[in-house]
Amino acid sequence: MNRKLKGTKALQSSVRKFCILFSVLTGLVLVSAGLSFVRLGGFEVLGIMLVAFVSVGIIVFYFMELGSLTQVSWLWAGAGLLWFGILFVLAMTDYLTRSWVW
Amino acid sequence: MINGLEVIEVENITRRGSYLTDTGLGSWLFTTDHKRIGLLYLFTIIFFFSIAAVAAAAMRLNLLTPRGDLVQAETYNKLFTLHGVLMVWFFLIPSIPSVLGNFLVPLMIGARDLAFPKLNLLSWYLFVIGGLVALYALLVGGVDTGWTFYTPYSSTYSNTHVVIMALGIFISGFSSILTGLNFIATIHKMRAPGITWFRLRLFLWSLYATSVILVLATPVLAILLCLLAVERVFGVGVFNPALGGDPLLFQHLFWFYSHPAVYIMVLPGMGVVSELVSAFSRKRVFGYKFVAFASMAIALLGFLVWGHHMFVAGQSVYSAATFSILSYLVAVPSAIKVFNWTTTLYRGSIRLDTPMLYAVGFIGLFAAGGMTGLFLAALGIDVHVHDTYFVIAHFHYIMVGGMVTAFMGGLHFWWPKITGRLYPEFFGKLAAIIMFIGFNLTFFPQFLLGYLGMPRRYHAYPDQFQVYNVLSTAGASILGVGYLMPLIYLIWSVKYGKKAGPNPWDAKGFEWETDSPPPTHNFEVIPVQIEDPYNYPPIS
Amino acid sequence: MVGAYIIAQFQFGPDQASSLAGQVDALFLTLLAITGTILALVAVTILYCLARYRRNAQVDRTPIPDSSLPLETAWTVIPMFIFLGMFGWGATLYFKKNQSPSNATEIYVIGKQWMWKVQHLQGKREINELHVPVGRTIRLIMTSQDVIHDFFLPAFRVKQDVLPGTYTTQWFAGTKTGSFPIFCAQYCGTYHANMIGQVIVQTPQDYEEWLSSGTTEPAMALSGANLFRSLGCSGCHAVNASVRAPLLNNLYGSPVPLQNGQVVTADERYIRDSILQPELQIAAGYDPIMPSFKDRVSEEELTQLISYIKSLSKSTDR
Amino acid sequence: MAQTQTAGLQEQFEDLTQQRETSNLGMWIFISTECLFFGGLFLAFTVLRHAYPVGFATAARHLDLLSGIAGTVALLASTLAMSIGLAALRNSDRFLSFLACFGTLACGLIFLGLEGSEYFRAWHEHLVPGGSFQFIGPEAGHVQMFFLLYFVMTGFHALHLTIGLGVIVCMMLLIMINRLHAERYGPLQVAALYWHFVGIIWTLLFPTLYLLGGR
Repeated sequence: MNRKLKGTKALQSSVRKFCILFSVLTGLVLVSAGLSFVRLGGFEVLGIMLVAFVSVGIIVFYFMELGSLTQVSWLWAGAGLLWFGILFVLAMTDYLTRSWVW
Repeated sequence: MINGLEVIEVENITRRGSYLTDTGLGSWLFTTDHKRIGLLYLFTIIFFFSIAAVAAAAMRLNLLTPRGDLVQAETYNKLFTLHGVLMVWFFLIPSIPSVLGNFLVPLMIGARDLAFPKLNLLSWYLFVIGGLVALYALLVGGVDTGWTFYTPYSSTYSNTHVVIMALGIFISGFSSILTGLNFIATIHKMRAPGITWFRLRLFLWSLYATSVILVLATPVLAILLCLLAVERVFGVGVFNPALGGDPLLFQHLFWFYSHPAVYIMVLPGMGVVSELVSAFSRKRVFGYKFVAFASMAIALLGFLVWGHHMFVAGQSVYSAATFSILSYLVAVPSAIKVFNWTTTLYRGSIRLDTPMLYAVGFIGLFAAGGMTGLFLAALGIDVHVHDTYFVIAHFHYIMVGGMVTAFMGGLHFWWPKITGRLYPEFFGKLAAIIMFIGFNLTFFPQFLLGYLGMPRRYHAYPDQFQVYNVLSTAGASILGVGYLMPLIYLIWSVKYGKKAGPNPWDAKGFEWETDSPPPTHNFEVIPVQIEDPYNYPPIS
Repeated sequence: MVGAYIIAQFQFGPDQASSLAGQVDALFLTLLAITGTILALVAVTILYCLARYRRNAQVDRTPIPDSSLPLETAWTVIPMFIFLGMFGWGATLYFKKNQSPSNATEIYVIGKQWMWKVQHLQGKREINELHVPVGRTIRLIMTSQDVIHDFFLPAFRVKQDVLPGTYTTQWFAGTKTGSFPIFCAQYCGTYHANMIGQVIVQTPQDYEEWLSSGTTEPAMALSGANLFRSLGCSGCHAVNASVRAPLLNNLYGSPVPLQNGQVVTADERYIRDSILQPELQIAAGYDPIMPSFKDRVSEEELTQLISYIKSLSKSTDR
Repeated sequence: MAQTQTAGLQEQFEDLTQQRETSNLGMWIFISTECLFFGGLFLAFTVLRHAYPVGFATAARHLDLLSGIAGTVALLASTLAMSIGLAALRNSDRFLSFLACFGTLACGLIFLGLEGSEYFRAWHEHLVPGGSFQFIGPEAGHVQMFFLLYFVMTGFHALHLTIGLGVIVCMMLLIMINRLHAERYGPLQVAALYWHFVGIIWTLLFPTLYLLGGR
């Protein structure tokens, strides 16, 4: 009985945590939508993507529980990101330097 | 005395039964036993290899004469596409990982099966379905784009069945991904007690590295093929300049997959060779950690070099220089491996059995292939030899001279474990030597052809190139004999070969401690690794 | 006799017919020497070990260490430096290949399934042949009408993919007269193998003679000027035109400020894009009113227009 | 075979913890695969957006921002419900877990509904690439390219979501017949990982498609 009560308490606190995070994420969506209405000479694009990455970070760390996971899962979560970066950076290197003249 | 032991052993096997005991068709088609799935893969890839080899033979015969008298240009183009697609996706990529890997990974780490046995069966089915779809594309008329599917030719101009072929590759891609995923999870989570990362067999290191590539590169190919199909079917797309698209985007995405894919096609071979060199010299592989880390380094660096396929494609000069220097970096770990294998032989106790012959052949041919890779990574030279027979010769040295040789070596090494029977040693050695000679005669002249300037994918060619083409075709016929021989004597050995016993090579490793063929759940008791996996007793 | 004939069949390298060819071959032979030596060393070591340390031989087998950091470092670092050298040398040649000298004679090349169409500035056209004078630097401005091709000149050690929808360029300077093959090196469809031709390198006199022989067409710039009028371009891009559009005098090679703040150099690619997709790069201070001429001009006509616009620029060396 | 069999333990594993950790890792590996799958699409989008910024911005303004925001919030809510479902199951509250899974399902369906109405509107306005595409303006070709990528990207996302919905229905059934409980929550954990990943993709897709060009 006692164990069950403890379980309920733990559950209540996680539900509360998730609800708070949900409101934060919803707020971030509105912030990025708001950013799309301003003109900051390209920096709004940066801001929008930054907000998106923060949201992704929150989902990964708290909802997907990466914070409490084994090292191996970290490794593979990181691998996905790293390789995504490789694809992006090396391919864009080509596009961004194609018109350079030496 | 020894005979008596053998009899007891045999009786034990008969009593306990092996994974091969149950012979019903259903028991094979619905098996989740990794060893049976490995064999299913073996049969399947031999089937695809045969078709692709026939295509290669037809091409080589056609190139005997400068005008290409055997087949028409259209047919020739379909032949090399078929050869490329089947060899790459339906033979080389699944060869060592899916056949030997499936069979050996749980045995080597002392597990009863892979982490996800049902997924493993599913990936075989996906592979077969993908292969059948690709063959369907062949039956309804074939595809003539080359295995590289460059746009806008493939997306707009070709009149052949590109979408069906792409679908076949797409489906089999998921088979690759699931296999890779399975191996990674297994190696991480299912190691027997005592197997630390530095007591892991080098074959497993190389398979882990391979799986990294399978998992992280293949999805890009999948999405690329989807976009290609959309462009082709709906006439709107992102690759054809006439539609506002960018053909170089296709090449970037394609080679992001396909360059690492060539490491899928050679890393497992390196793993097999590490095992063979160690077992037949009765020594630990020299520089174990360096060989292991070299595998991982290749898996990572292999992703950073794809642009060296595009030096003359119109990409930025700076990008080309970056990719060139990174390409040289990826050559370093390969060189490390070659030097370490060579040093392993020093002061060993070497037996030149069939698998070892293949291993030695691998080191030589792979080194030659790797060295010519250095020419291709040099920007100034690549401009001249790009898209010529030099490239063809280079990657066949790696793919055929390397991977196929290693596959044959591995197959011969573990054949007694797989079937419980020994093959005739004399024919084994003979076939290995014939293959080595045939291979070099086929592909060495192609280096010269390439430097002379003969472009690849030519159905006919100017007269001056004929002499090397004749040599190459002659070599191919010898190579063909080399491939047919094992097919015959290995099948023969299943019924008539000598009983092998658990450890015919007197080699180290968990797989040699269980019966040949192994029982369904591999081990009666999960073994414990108490020492280095290659701890051969010192030789007096 | 027969022996000599057979040996004559074997060629160990293509003709060296350009200023770049010797340099590429030098690098190739150097790499061959280095890699050949390494390969031979590995092979000899392996064979020596196989022979000496065979299973039943009575030899010294005192165990050596399992690993040796100095050794591993040596064969990691030394190849790395050799490789860096190879990279540097190769990259130098590549940069040279991709930077055409400024005094080059320009020739336009259009690839299509399955032929090469060439037009000289003087107006002369040819198919699957390319006449050039010996010693002069030639800059090829190339595009494709359909799929990707590749203009490959083995005797000159250069090749470059020819892409639809844009221009790629390459240059060479022939060092001896004669005819040398052109191959298409990028698979382009059924008759890919038939897309071959000849570069005919002539003495300057022969070349001039050839240029003026046969049917003569107006110079490319002149054809372009006619097109410029007949397409109505001159209605806007003229000094006293009713519509305000950029003047094209001295445009080629000069920096163009764009509406979005970027500055681009007006090269062939820019002019091409401005004709076909004028909305993409609007010159600063002008309205985006120019219609697209996509589907209204062929690739040949485009090259003529570009040639005309370039002729309006004094900086172009004609 | 004399070993005591734990319910739901597969023969290749030693215990349920190993089994759960392994399938968890398997899902993470799968997610990294998916990263690269969508990564290819994001790269294609970035390259083409870089080439045609004006056309892409014009096209993006034809998407309904409010509907996009509503969909995003619905998907975030489903993520929330999924996490509550998992936490509830771990703490032996099967009823709440079932309810939360149902909530996930409902929010997922709402998202699909909103996306469907976006698709319908695009079709109505002749913005679906192909024969029926109509757009007046100099950037028509690039607008079409944007919508092609829009449909491919959101289409693949919707496909993943639909598969996820199927998985959640299975999970609900398993919870109902007591095959999932506080000792054996591994499958739901894996399903939750997948679901969150689908949410992540949308978290990136929404700004990329709807917001980047400015409104």
